[in-house]
Amino acid sequence: MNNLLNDPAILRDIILDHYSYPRNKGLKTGDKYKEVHMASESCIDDITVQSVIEDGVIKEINFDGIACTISTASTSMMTELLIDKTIEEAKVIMDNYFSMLDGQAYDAEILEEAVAMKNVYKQANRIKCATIGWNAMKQIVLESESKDE
Amino acid sequence: MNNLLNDPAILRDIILDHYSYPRNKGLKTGDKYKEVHMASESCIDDITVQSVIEDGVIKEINFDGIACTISTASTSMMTELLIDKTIEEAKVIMDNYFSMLDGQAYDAEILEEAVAMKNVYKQANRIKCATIGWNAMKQIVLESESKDE
Amino acid sequence: MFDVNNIRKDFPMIVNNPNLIYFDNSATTYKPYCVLNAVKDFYENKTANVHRGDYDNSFIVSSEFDEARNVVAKFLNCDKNEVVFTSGATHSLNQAAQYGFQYLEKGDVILTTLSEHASNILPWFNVSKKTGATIEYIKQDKEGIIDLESFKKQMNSKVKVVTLAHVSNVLGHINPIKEIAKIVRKFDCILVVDGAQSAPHIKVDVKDLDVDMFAFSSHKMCGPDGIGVLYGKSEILNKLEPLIYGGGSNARFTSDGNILLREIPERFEAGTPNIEGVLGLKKAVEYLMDIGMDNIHNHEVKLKDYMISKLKELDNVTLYNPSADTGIIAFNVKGVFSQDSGSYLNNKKICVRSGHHCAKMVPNLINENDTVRASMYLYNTFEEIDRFIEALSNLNIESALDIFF
Amino acid sequence: MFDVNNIRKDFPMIVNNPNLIYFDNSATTYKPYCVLNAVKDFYENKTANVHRGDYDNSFIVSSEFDEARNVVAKFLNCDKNEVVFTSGATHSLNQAAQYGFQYLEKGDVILTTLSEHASNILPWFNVSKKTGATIEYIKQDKEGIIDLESFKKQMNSKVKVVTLAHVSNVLGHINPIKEIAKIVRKFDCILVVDGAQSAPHIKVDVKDLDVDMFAFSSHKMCGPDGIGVLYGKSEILNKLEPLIYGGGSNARFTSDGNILLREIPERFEAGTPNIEGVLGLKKAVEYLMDIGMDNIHNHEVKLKDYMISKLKELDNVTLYNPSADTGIIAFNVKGVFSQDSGSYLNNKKICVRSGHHCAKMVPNLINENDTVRASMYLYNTFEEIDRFIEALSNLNIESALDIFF
Ligand SMILES: Cc1ncc(COP(=O)(O)O)c(C=O)c1O
Ligand SMILES: Cc1ncc(COP(=O)(O)O)c(C=O)c1O
Repeated sequence: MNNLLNDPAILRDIILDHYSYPRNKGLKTGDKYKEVHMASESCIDDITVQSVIEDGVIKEINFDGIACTISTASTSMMTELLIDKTIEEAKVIMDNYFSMLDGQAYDAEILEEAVAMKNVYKQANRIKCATIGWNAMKQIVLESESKDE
Repeated sequence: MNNLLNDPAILRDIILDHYSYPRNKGLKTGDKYKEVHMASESCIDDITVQSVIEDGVIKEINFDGIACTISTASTSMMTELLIDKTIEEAKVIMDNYFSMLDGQAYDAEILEEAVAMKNVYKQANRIKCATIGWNAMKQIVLESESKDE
Repeated sequence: MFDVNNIRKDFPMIVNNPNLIYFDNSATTYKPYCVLNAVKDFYENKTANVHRGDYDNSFIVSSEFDEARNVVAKFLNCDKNEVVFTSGATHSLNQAAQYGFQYLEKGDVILTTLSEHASNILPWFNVSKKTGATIEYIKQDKEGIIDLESFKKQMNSKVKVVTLAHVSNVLGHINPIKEIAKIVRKFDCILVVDGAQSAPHIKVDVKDLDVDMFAFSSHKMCGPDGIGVLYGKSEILNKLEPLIYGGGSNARFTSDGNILLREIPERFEAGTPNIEGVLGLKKAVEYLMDIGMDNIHNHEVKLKDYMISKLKELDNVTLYNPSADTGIIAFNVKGVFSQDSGSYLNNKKICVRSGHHCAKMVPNLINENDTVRASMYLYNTFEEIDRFIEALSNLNIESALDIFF
Repeated sequence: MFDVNNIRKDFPMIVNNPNLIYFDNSATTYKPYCVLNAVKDFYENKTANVHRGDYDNSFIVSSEFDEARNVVAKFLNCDKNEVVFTSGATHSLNQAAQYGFQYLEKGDVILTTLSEHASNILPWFNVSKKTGATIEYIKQDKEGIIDLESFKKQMNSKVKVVTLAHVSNVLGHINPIKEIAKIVRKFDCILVVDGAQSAPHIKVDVKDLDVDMFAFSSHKMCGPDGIGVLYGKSEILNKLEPLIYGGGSNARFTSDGNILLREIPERFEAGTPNIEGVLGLKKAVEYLMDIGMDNIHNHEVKLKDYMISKLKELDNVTLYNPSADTGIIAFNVKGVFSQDSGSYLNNKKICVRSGHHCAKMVPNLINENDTVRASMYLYNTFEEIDRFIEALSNLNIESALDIFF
């Protein structure tokens, strides 16, 4: 594992960077987009994620909404990590991410910058924030699969 | 005070007698009757009392309904005691009766047989039974007065 | 092993009043220490509101609240999102009747029984009044037992709602809900069951029974007051309108009057819930499940059989439901008004209920306006029944007056 | 003499967690020992149902239940029969809105505010949807303050209901209810007041205010969960239909669908009430009245003035209601999302709430989607405010992330 990703100062900077300059923010219009809206009462976050999946590959992910640092940053990281991955690859990454947020073992390598979220599981009330965007994307992936069958 | 009315066995007989052979039971029809229906959730009793009051004198009282020993007997006693009394006399009797049921001082003489109810105040949950018919009559008397004004 | 002496040690009311015989368990039940402790813990260590996790106590309480829903779902064998917390069976049943306001119209029929509790009949009277649907009654014998054959004949395409108690609170029979459901399923009709007297006493599996909605109260099953449950199949809940609107039940609303409701079951739970009630109910359900619903029912059946056999030996007693399936016994002492019997027993430190027990149409069945009801629960004993029978054997119109002298 | 140190000793949550700062009192409040003891006493010494006196405990509990109504009537300065026990403010407000279903029609207007809590706006949205009456909003400035002159202009004969919070749970102003009532009285219109945030904190005299209905919750005023009150003028209650039907609210019913309801207030209290809740609320009200509502309000105003003056000194804080009348303060830390502020404060053992606080139209006023809310009560101290300010002064987007490292 990249040693830099063990340094709290760097991890904090990564979160701040994604929060201040979220990647793939802003929704687009078009029939090709599959969209999931996540709003939970137990946090204020209200996030919409949209994606284009073609031939088993995630071509595009965008998101928008009102959210805290952790939701915004984690969703932004998710978009960067999963774009251009195959569904199979994406599912492995998602599994590892959810394991990390669950306080379980995970492969730090493949989560790349998203390991910045590794301590969130200790703040039980914020786990939802760190997973809201990921859950939206998971739903889109699962729906795309069930349609393919 | 009549000594007989201090003897528990006699008082018990009086109650049983009024319960088994209630006086003035059965309602009559006619415009001249003023009627009050008493039904309370806190006992099962459901009693209707009707009366004719003319020139300040209680000419007639009847009652009917489904009720326990205490309600039936006390109402029956009430009818016997108050018929042919003036409103002023009736009010004095009623005041004394309610005092007795309240555990307060009362004039046993004028309550006659109704002193059989003297211990009911010790069974707090049965005070309602011993006063339901009396309260109905009190209401009729009060209404007759307010109309006279 | 079911050991009533151990069970009695779990209840502060019994520990503090070992000689008081409590036979009014259909009205409400005693609560064990574990339930009191759950409530106490909420007051002393984690008072907070739910649905938000802004700080630790709020998060902890929200998680336990959630967990309570899981526990109730397990108790009923249903999905977590099919468990709606309400303020009690009455509230649950009114929420269920909301279905009638939405989907019933003139010409439709609501089929119910004459032995229903007010809480499961008045909401439907109201539906009838406002929609024009009519109420009809399932045939019952004079003990309140339902005749399935004639029920089958009463069913037709006009019947849109069948609603009845799982166990009547006066007559104590277990109605054949599963068989009724099978008949109902042949029609476009829903089955609503008032479980106020069953959930505390017998194993209830809503999937196996195949009911559409099922209601009960915590306070009748060792839990706190002011909390109850409405189970609803998710298909039904998804098309049911909330009875109460407010905070916590909506995801969004805008000044032009648009409301986006939350998913089921939260959309039915507007306002701050009875959190201590939910945490207490969770403990109560765990307590009952630990002992085992079948063990509880077995114990009650033994008590009931014993009580009935003893009552039958008394010449001065009229028994209205000798074939009762549960620990609910309705009787009168000949010549003694029910309330006088109640007072007499009270003076012998025996708590029973007299009257119509909120089931004011039962007189149509048993031909008696009011009764004395003795209703038992897991902590009652054979010795208590002996004392009760002894007291009754001496009760007559004269001794009923003893308390006044 | 009001002595906050003595008061703190009355609350188990404070005794057990003296360093935990609880500033979420608008959501729910701590409960004093005396309330817990009332509940405990019910569990341990007199568990029984109410409304019947068949045996001693039932009679005792019924009498105390009755007495609780007297205590609440004294608290509000109204008649005993004008006090309806409900499961909470949300239930009370839905019961109040029943008036709308009965008496409003297309063309009528319901006048309310943009700062209402969901529980006082969604029931009226529902009335509007079903009756065709329209909702209009009373003019407020950006702090939520009502302009009486423009309110006067908005009133006309079409307005049939004016409904608003006595104190907003986000913006903390005391609305001029008495003045509003005077204006409303000139029309054939009722005034419904959501007292969830006023009854716990200031003296409320419903006669003096001249409101038609007034709602509040026990849990926000040191009492148990799952219990609340709807005050209604007897003339109004007498023509209001119950929201919930069932046992205890009717005197008679017959199989042909006839119901004879009990008198007010019992007709609104179908089902077994939250008895332990009522007994606990009684104690809570007595506790607050003993201390004195004016003393409580004075203490909170001093705390609020102090907190506002300190917040104004912080460059990194935006304050939304500097002119608040009560201990409810809405703010944000610049550049920090409200929920991040909440978590940061939680890690400093300070409980606040972030979000829209169930008042989802407030953004229309303050132009901010969500806020941090600190809300105080009689047991909060100046030292707690100092610790709160100290924590806030170090809060920024970077330190907000400390909790994750
Ligand atoms: C102003 C206001 N109204 C109504 C309510 C609803 O109260 P409850 O949730 O206790 O029913 C609240 C509290 O959440 C409130 O702050
Ligand atoms: C059969 C039945 N249904 C409904 C109810 C109403 O329950 P609750 O009063 O707890 O709302 C009761 C109890 O009174 C009951 O016995």
